Amino acid sequence: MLTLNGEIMKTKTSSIFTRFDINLEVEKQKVRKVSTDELLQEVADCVAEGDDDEIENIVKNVLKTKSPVKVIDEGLIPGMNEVTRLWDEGVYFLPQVILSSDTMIAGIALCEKRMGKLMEKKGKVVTHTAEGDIHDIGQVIVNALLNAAGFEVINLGADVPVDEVVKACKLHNPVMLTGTALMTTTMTAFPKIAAELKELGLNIPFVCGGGAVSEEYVISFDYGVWGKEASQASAMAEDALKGLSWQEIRNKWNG
Amino acid sequence: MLTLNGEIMKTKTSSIFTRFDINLEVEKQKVRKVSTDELLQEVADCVAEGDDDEIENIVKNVLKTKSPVKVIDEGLIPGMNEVTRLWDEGVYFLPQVILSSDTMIAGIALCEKRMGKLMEKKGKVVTHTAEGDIHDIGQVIVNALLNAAGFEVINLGADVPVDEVVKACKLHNPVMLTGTALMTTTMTAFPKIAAELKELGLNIPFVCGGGAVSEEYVISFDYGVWGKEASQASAMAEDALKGLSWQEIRNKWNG
Amino acid sequence: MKLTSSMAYKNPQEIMFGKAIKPVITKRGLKIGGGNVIPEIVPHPRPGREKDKGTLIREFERANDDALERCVNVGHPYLVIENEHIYQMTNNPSWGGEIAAQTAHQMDEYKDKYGLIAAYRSTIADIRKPDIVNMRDSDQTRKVFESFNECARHSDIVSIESMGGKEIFDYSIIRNDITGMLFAQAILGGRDVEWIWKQIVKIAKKHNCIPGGDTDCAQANTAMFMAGGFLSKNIPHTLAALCRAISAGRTLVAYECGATGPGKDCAYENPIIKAITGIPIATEGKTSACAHSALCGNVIAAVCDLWSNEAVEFHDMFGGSSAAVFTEILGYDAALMNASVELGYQKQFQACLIASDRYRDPQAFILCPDNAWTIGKAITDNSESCFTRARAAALKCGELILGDPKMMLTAFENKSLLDYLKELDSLPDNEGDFIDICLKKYSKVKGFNPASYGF
Amino acid sequence: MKLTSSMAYKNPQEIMFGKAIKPVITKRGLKIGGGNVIPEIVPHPRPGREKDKGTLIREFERANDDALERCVNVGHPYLVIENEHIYQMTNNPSWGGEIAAQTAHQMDEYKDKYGLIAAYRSTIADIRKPDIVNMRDSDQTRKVFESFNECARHSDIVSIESMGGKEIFDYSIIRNDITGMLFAQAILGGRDVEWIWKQIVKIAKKHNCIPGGDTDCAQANTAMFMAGGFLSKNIPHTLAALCRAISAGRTLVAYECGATGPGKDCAYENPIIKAITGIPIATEGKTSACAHSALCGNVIAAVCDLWSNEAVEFHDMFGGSSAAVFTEILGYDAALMNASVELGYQKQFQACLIASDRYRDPQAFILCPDNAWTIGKAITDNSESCFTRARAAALKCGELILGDPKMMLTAFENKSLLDYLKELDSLPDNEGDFIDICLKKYSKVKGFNPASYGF
Ligand code: B12
Ligand code: B12
Repeated sequence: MLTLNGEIMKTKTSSIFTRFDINLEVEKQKVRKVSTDELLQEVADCVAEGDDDEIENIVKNVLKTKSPVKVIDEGLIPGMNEVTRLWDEGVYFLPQVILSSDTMIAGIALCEKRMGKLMEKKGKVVTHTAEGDIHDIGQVIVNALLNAAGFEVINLGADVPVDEVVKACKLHNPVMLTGTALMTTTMTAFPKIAAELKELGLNIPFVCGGGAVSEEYVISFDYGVWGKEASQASAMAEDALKGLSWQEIRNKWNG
Repeated sequence: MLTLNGEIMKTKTSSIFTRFDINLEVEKQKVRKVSTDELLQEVADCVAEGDDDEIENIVKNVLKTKSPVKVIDEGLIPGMNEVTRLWDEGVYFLPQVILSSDTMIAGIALCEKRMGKLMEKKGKVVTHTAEGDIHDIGQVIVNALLNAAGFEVINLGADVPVDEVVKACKLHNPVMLTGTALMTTTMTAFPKIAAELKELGLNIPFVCGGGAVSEEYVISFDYGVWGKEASQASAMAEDALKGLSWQEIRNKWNG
Repeated sequence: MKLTSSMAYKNPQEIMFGKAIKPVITKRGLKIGGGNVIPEIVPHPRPGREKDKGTLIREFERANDDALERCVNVGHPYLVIENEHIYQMTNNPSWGGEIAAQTAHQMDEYKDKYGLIAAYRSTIADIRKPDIVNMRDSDQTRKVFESFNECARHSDIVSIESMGGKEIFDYSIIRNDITGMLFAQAILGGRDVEWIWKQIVKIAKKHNCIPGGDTDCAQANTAMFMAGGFLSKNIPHTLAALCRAISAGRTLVAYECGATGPGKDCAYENPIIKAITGIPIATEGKTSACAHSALCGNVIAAVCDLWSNEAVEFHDMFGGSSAAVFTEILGYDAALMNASVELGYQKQFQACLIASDRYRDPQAFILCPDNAWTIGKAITDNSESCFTRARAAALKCGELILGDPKMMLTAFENKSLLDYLKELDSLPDNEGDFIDICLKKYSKVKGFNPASYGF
Repeated sequence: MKLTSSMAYKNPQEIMFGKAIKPVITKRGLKIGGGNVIPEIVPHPRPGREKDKGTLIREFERANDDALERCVNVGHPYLVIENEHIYQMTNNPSWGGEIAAQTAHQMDEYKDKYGLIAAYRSTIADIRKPDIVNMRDSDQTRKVFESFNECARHSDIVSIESMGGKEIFDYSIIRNDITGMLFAQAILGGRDVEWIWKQIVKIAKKHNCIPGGDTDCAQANTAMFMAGGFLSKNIPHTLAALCRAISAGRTLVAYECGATGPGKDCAYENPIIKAITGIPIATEGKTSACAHSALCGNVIAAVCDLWSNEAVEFHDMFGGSSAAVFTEILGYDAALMNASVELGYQKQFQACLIASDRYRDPQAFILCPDNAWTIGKAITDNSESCFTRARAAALKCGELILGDPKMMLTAFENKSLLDYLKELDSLPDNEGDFIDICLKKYSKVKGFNPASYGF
């Protein structure tokens, strides 16, 4: 009997494949300093490291000498911004962003407790995964990134009927609505939602994404904007916040 | 150096492929007798054999004793019908149909000369290949089969501009229009043609076929009927002749 | 349930495509794993066809007919068709049943008319979403079993992509939390697979249908998909590789409950499963690029018995419908492998499949037959519990990756892998202790309901 | 023009995929025929994108970018992209030129950023439809050459699927008239190829672009397509096989005029061409099922240098755009062949490709390297005229088919073949005599204009 493994292991591979990732690895960049204040910098560093065990002690400590608003604005959020920057530049991987976001949120919760009221969020975004569809990890990522960017996420979860999505939009009047679908037989809910929103005069950019969802499909109905990557969700929400219409957002991101 | 061909030739192939065609070969069926008259049967046999060299002598001979109408109706056409039957049943191949059709047409021409007028055709069909498209062999086959079935074919050829197709329909008012396209970037002419016909109130079934043309595409515009096989063209034309509307023809052949 | 403690194959060199130690035979006499690789085509309905039963049935009628017809036209002798239920089919169990009946009828006709030998697999959709319903007691649960009943009557094979553990897995994977992933896959997934497959096997046997098997699609393929290509920065590829090794123990449970294979195509852990059990497996690789990109396009064929496209949406292509087109391609892929068997060059051919991808990516590396076997061995050598075998698989997987200098890793991938291994090492040795820790640690994860798993 | 009278390969065993006696090197240093098989992806625009220059350019930008990106994502090291001009691109020569410039720019970027080595082939549409225009003197003719000029500036390779002889061919094939087919392919086609390629080679050289080659798509592929699968009753498969053998002499003229390869993918006669000339060739087979079905899906890869999908309409699939999906598949096909080369198993691998299809169909049989070489030898041994070599090729082809008892034929196929051979045998021996007969015989065929061919 032949035993070939030795030969395979000795094979030259350059004609077979190229490990483009090895050449691509981005020079290890560091988190930049965000504050001259040592304590605030410690907060930011803790967020950047995504250490949600440690954050409680650190924030409690800094709140002894600083106002909660200052801790949020000059420690927690700038720390998170650094993480987002490094993710955008291809240095960080997704879990680093999520863990930092968890950490930031834990820190903010402590500050809010101290303030006795909730921090003001940038704006509301309603997110959902289409009726009949249980592929929601894309939505989970979108939620996390929107949270990280300071939006209030109204998370309707997966397998959400058309009516419920519309109802939530009526109730919350969000700056943006998102939908995730990974099946071509579930994404058909999106145009129905868009049509009902239109009937109600709820002019909300409706960003649709997920494996099965193509640009061509999404731009075939009003309000629809196609989202390719989860990372686009927060930038699109920023655009919506600035008052860009769905047509403007579509023109900017699609085509 | 290895020489492997010997081994390949000795290989068992049943796990690799099955020659389904060998099992499928249809029992050699014969052309049936169509006339008790020996001379007319000779005409029919000549058509069935597709011998367009011989037909002249045979027809000239039979015309000595029979009327040209009789030769057409009881010799040439029944002979052709036999060929069509055998083709429908999977016994004959396409060239046999074409050669028989050529032969029948040559015979009819001789009869027409004798009658001093043209034989009355079943009805007109306008055929064309789409603007910008030079893939016209599908159309060539359609033409031949329509001829064989006794229709008058107005053959506009290949690469025909939309306007010319519409003009021809206005002029001839055919029972049916056909279009062939093999490129997705040329079949876009079809809905334009259909729209212009509609504007002119020319309610003509428009059978579209050819490699690139999908059923889904054709039934997306009014008048459109999808033609899968060239052999369907004549049966569809018969339907149109009987007065079936494009909707009825579509319902019968598509879906 | 007793966990498997020995290997069906005594060494990796014996594992070959087309041949399994325990072949299965379908209703129309198709022998899977009996010496030949057989194409398995999976067509998927177009958007909108789910609208009602009529349009959906018609869609599958066409797609399945196109596939069968193409086989006759180009001479492919054998075919398996898989229809993966869409939500609506399982949610209305009679739909799936009627489609199965229709397909069985089509296959009978092609057999009578042309002699084509085909078989049909129904894959029921697992509509029990763990964070929404109780996995063991809900309307969805009942519909899933009803669907198995309806389909097993007519199908040759039934399968499912079960969902147990997904709620914890999704939470963990985006947090780089290998402990959570292990808990989700081995403990929650393992228990759910056991619970559901004991019942599926009964239903299948009742109808003389083959209980095909499961897949850790819900978890390991999510990881693979997120790991993505060389440009993706979602999760490290080394994490996806560990996740795959872990998944084998979970998928194995179905066979321990009586499933006989052929394993589901999207279970990339199947080479490990075949090494352990000797059952025939379906795999998918380059020709499933229509469904998703992968870094093991060739090597994953090295020990397959069925060769699949995962899924292609039904639509027209220049060369015919996508169902026909992919049937043709898969059939030629299979013909090539079968030709190598006939010529006696299957070892050389397999070597080519392996050399194509062995060092392309760690996920491909660990699925090479030798490594898959070694991971299988770690699983059977640590059969005290689902936890111990999953951890052993992951540790062995990491060890293999780090142990071969030709398996290049980026610095980040390398560091991540070392971190995961350290974390795995630090876990308790006993399943009970591990479960206690995890039940506590993940108790607050939204939608996690321990009762779904009998806790 | 002197016709080729010797074989580049001294025996068929030496012909191997990935390697050609006369490799060519593209602008970015890609060596074709230098040892590796390289994927060649051909995306095609969606309906409607031909509407104006802007939408069409954007369509190709996306499709070509998707193909390049997928290579980086899965690690395929080399890629050729072919864009076949649609009518509108050649009819507006600047469109094709701009698309070529855009693609060259994209390829430069991928090279700089990732090190991916890619090359671009422009295939000009032959819009000179013989029954409509004078092939040598019409606006269409001028636009074709203008397009070559515009594209050669930016492309690595230029090609065309030339149309000479099509009017007679179409008339003849549906009448079972092998004499007319021979006249159309060898005499009319041969003369047109000579006339057009002398000029193309000049244009290409001026721009430092590679004059790739031609294909008898217009005739031999029409025949193959009409022959269809085992259920088709249009024309006998043996006729399509003869037509293929005849086509080799026609396509060869391009190389005799200075084209250097890589030959066009859809020229299934290319294995014969490679045997004769030693130039690298593109072929397409199973992975071009997206464009059309074929009965030689594997064997046609046996001696390829580029491996193509023929054409796939750009659209979204679950796994990405069709351009990305088919790039991934082709790349894995190529990786597998290249792995066999690295392992030293290329002969065994080739044997598998051959055994897959050798007896599947006569069209596949005659393209096996041994038979292709033998037909090539008949061509070079009968180099007195385009007619003599074409007839010799057809006769040899028939002899081979009848000579191997494992090559099964239906009774009808067999009888048809015998009839064709008898007819070919009965033709005069001298090209001049043959031409005289044919000019007379076909003078009344609608649209036949002898002046188009210099008669
Ligand atoms: C993992 C997986 C599963 C898991 C799901 C686990 C989970 N955690 O969600 C399980 C096993 C449960 C599963 C089940 C099924 N699946 Co599934 N599955 C997959 C797979 C392999 C990967 C999906 C995934 O997790 N991707 C990773 C995430 C991160 O990607 P994503 O969601 O697309 O999100 C990215 C972007 O799209 C974007 N995005 C997403 N949403 C949004 C929103 C906004 C606003 C923005 C800006 C961006 C954005 O951001 C993300 C990345 O940046 C795909 C393959 C494929 N090609 O997609 C099949 C796939 C989606 N599944 C498929 C099918 C058919 C099924 C089943 C019906 C099969 C069955 N019969 O069992 C069942 C569904 C049953 C049901 N209840 O309906 C088909 C769908 C076919 C179709 N398109 O219609 C696919 C394509 C596979 C195939 N067969 O080809 N599946
Ligand atoms: C042969 C061929 C050619 C020949 C054409 C010769 C000829 N005699 O027509 C030549 C070489 C000239 C050619 C050129 C080109 N071609 Co071309 N060609 C083909 C090929 C291989 C076969 C087509 C064929 O002859 N089929 C046989 C006939 C009998 O089939 P058919 O026409 O479909 O007809 C059948 C049915 O559709 C039906 N039918 C047809 N019409 C009708 C009408 C009615 C009423 C009914 C009922 C039925 C019906 O009946 C017939 C059988 O029963 C196809 C491959 C394919 N997949 O189609 C590519 C193909 C059509 N060509 C293609 C392309 C791109 C081109 C070029 C643009 C390439 C280039 N850049 O050079 C040029 C066109 C240049 C130009 N001027 O525009 C593409 C088209 C892509 C697309 N769909 O958009 C295809 C699909 C190949 C590919 N690349 O994938 N081509």
